[in-house]
Amino acid sequence: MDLILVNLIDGLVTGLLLFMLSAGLTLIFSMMGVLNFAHASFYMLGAYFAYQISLYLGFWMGLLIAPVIVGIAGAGVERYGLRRVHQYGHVPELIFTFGLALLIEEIVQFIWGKNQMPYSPPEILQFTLFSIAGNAIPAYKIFMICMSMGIFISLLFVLTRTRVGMVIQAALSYPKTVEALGHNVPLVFMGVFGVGTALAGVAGVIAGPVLGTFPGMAFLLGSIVFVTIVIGGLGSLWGALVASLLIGWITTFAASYNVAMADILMAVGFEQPIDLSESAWRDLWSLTLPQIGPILPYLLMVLILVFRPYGLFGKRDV
Amino acid sequence: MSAAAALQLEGLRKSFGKTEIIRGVDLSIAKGERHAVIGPNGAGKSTLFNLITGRFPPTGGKVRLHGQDLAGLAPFQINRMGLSRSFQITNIFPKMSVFENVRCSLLWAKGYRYSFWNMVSKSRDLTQAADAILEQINLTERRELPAGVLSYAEQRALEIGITMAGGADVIMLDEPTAGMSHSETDYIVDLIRQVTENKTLIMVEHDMGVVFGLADRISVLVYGEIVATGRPEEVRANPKVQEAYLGAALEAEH
Amino acid sequence: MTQALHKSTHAPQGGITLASAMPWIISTVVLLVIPFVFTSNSAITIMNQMAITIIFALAYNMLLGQGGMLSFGHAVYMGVGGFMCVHVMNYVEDYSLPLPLPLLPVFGGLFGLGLATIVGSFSTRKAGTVFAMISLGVGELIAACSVIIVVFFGGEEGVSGDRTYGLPFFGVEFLHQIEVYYLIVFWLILSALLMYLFSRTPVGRMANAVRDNPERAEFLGYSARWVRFFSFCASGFFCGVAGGLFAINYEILTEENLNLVQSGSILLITFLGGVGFFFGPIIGAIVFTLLSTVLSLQTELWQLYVGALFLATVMYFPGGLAGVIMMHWPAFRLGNARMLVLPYIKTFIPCLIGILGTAALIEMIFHLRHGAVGDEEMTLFWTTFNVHAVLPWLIAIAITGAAFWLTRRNIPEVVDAWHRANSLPGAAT
Amino acid sequence: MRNTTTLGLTAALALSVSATAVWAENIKIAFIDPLSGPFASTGTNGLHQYEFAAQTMVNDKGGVLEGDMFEIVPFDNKVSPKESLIQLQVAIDQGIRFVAQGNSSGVAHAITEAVEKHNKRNPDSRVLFLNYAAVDPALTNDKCNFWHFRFDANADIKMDALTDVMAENEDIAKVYIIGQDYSFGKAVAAAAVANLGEKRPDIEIVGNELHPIGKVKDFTPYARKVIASEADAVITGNWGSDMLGLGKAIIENGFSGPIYTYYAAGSGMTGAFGETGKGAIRLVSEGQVNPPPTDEAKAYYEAFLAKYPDGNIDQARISNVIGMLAQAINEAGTATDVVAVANALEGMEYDSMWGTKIYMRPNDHQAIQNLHINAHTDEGVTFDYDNSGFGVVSESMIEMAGMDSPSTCDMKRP
Repeated sequence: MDLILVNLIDGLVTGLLLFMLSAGLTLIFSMMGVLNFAHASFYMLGAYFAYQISLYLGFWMGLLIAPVIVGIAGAGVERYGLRRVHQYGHVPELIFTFGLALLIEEIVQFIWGKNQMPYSPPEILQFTLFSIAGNAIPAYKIFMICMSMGIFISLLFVLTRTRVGMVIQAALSYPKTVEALGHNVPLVFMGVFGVGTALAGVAGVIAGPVLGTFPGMAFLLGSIVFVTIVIGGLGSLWGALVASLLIGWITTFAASYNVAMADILMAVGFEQPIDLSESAWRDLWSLTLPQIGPILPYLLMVLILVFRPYGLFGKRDV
Repeated sequence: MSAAAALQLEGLRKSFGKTEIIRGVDLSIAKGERHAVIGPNGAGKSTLFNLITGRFPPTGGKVRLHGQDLAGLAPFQINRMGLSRSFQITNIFPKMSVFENVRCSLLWAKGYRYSFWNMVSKSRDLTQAADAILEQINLTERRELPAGVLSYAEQRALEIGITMAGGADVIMLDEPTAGMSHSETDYIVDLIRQVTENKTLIMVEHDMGVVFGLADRISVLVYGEIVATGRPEEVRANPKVQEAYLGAALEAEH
Repeated sequence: MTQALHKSTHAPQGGITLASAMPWIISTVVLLVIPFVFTSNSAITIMNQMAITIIFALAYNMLLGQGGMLSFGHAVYMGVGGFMCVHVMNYVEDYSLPLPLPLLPVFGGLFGLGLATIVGSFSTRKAGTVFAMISLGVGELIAACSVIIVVFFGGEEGVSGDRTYGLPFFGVEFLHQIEVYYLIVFWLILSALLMYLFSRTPVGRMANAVRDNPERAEFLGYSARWVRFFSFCASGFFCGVAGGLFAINYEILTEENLNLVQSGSILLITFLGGVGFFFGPIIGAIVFTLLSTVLSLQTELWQLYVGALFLATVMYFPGGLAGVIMMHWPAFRLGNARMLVLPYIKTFIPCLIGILGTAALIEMIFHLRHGAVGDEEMTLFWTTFNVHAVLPWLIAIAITGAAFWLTRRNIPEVVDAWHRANSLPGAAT
Repeated sequence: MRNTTTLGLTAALALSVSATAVWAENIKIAFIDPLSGPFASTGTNGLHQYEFAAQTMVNDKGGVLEGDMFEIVPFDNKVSPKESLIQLQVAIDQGIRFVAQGNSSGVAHAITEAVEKHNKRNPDSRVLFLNYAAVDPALTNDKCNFWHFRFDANADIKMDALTDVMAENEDIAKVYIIGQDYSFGKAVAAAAVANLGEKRPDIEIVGNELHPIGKVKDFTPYARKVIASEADAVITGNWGSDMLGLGKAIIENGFSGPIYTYYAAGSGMTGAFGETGKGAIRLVSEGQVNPPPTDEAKAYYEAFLAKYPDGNIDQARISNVIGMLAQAINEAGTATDVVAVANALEGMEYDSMWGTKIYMRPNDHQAIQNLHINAHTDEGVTFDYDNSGFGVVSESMIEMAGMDSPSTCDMKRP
């Protein structure tokens, strides 16, 4: 029971982190139709920038400045790269972001080298806030939860209570109409792209110290972010939130409970082969849940796309 | 009884959310008839077309083609039963050549289905048929150009060519002359008359000149209901129609 | 068949004319002769790799270019075909079955086809993002299985076989790279020809139609889904053939044949070459294989350059390298290609120098940052110099700057020449 | 037409690569390991150690035979078996007869098989495979061949050493085993279970699980299970970011016991563990760095640092590869007849500057040497890693570990 609570908290941390990435991505995707493959790369840039800044000005300045730089970089990419490719259609756009992801990883390696960076949480948060049955909950985790919640609430506020938010919301559902109404859609695009990447940057700043700051961090997270927004349904911020939490909890719980395939197979009446090492099915018999935990989201996505192509909360086709 | 009607609509309804766009349409179109559907903007003409051709599922009612219920059939299945349509917005294959456009539209009708053992270029039959259609729609000179670079009228002609190429006996044209000059319109009307010889034609059209010139019978659709059906002169004389629609339109024309 | 052949010579469109057969004949001759020109084993190894990549890229382009379907997990069809081939290889060896090696790729093809049939049955219902994301998910799932299902995929070390298992095939034992080369070339020509012909069949033509306008295609009697499905299966078959050839050439298949990196790079290769033309992926495969095997020997930063090249291609030449080549076709036809030569030389040589200069500067910065202490010497373009001295930097910057300045200055001339070359003789002023 | 010209260009380039074979004066050793991509840091650092060893131990001392110099030729294999095989072919074409590789047992399997096939099919250009770090036991057991020599202790021998030390620790009553889901992770788990069962049957194995390799973003759930199991010690074979992620998660979530592992030092790992890992991380390795075992080793390390201030000697065996190869070439009197060199390597006893004797066991080509269990700490560190102030200090030593370990190798000699 205690472990469940601990897992809920851990899953919440993962889920909210994922949400900070998927929120930006779903906004970008549904407004511009661009599957931004480089989104996780901006997350990585956030972590690296923050690390570099933290060397001179400390963690908090990093948290403040790095996302801004990432956002500006994102807006620049939209303005000088994506906008140019936009005229050729969606596939080249997508391939552009794909190439951009490769290039950013190379540039990061060029500047910072290939090793993991010793980027760690600020001293002030390096203590155990409380423990549940011997499981320490570091203060930094609670800080991460607060940060992401704060961002979600402010995002919600901006989207529902401000003029800009209204335009964006309208553009999510009726992109062409909004343009026809005379709004400067390119500027909105650039803004959304910048804000979306800045959000990814924030995620990078706060995740870098716990999940590691290394050149492979974008690749590790990259495709799972897509999976999240596809499961949640495009253009739906709530969908992104629900899917992020869902994936956070699924992966956490899957890793926590050693459900063995052998038990399931025996429960439904199969007989375990006597000599497992010779059986052609030995890999199936020895399968456990933690082994496949991280790929469960992909399975979920394929199933959802086959049976409900617009995701959990989406209104349009993906 | 049903054998007589090429296309029969029975109490066809369609709602989008709470709004009912088509409110119970009954219509029977005989074989070989040229039938026009007219009506003011927003009357639901295009929706009606889309319901018939399976683009949208109807909320209620039935569509019968040669007596067969079309419920639940996909567009390609309806097409194979002998119904072909054009679109209001030009809907061709812009990156392929004009000749290719026509040839593609012939493939199914010529029985090639999903074959991957025939070379299309080796079939003399196919090439000749496609060239014949190009001749008919007057685009032989444009044969090798990508369809996307044709003029608007030429694209509309190509659209009609594609629509009737498959040899369907029921042809539906959605505003074939929309956005055309007078001379272009004349060209298209001649074309339509020529290619729909002995076929059933259903069309939506705004240009009254075209409608009265081509149609054997006319239905007037107002707010999702057919207020009148009959021969052109009957419809013209119908006071209900004049009140709802025709009067204003005729005034505008003269 | 023969009858059709005879008839078609008169048909205005079709048939095998000398002009249409010429590229095939020339390619075949070149492929046959080239090992006599470049005899080293490594050149042949690289060419083998290229040929396999070409088949894979062409098969991928059946989806991306011809059918408009973007797949993010296409490596699995090649990979699974290859894995099956290694298993067949081992099985045939264990039971001494009379299966000659050259026929092995057929099995790869059939298993690729089988997998594509299963996956295609649900993934091709929609095109666009749904298809792309399903392909990503399936690709990731199968790649993940490769380390879990050890019986079939062999875990991390993969599965390996021995291609010299059987009796000699007409005296050839496939001991040497050169014999494998000719085997691969045979399959390359055969598959490329079949894929080309596929694009000329009704289903191949309709694949183009569905790509351009699925709705219209539906109203022509074709189910867009089935057309996509058939393209997908055909692509799976040829991917499997490529996998079979991979199994023969390397005699080992591992997890890397299935993973997303492989799937991503085939997308890059195809796009780099150009999706709009049949021969585009061929160019892409050749260039990319060269970059990854030869450039990577020259510099650690090769992926940086490949990334930059790729991005530049997407931004400035969305038609890929094939698009760039075909851009010049009208000028050739007008007989004006000569007009372009001089302006091109005047512009692109400085441009090339500028790019090389930039690369040199990048290499110098890299050496300065990451080189060993005391190791101040570096060699670039056959020149050895001290990176810590100022002079080399000044020279590099000056050359690069001057080259780009020259390029900029000459661009209007190229544009002008381009317009003249592409206008009819009479219209030229 | 276009494709043909491009193809010509290709082959021309490929030829220019192979043309370098003409100047083969030096004895070349191909270094086939990742120099780009995610594992490049390990590869690059390894390359530096090779180049330094060849320079200091051979070339500066006048070379081998009649003054022939060693030259390390780097090839980037991107940890891809396919690329490795291509680069192997390029290396062979350049006239290289010695191939060194270490990162990834998967690549090592590909290379050892390719080398065996190549040597069988091309007796004129045989090559030796000097495996300096791939530790899958199969390479010197079922999959062994005459051309393969392993200079590192294999995973089983290392686990034997680790469990020797664990067995002496009376505080350990419960052990948790966790590893990456692939051959090496499974081999580690199996060896740990077998060894512990034999040496300390009273130890309870409270957890034995695998996680997907390179796919876990957050190791917290795994750490929770370790803590919930009340284990006193953890055994893992993880490497790379999986090691760092797992180690940090376990420690930060409240685990205070030792974590016994293989690869938790160098390549940025020591720096990233820093204070967190102190007192927890124990790793097994050959070659003692702290305290420096001999003056020679100390001078060697200092000279290395003078050249590569950011570098680490985290693979002492690299210098053993160079030293043993040089000795074998001198004994055989030839560097071109690799069979003679291999015969000289077989059964060689070599005195390493790292304070151990190395015996190349003839029946399976597995090097037998002293192993150390090191602690990650900042106390008593002469040579730190990653310039972090932290390093590894030898806590205990197992002499000639695995000398009598069994091998299923059935060596076929030419």
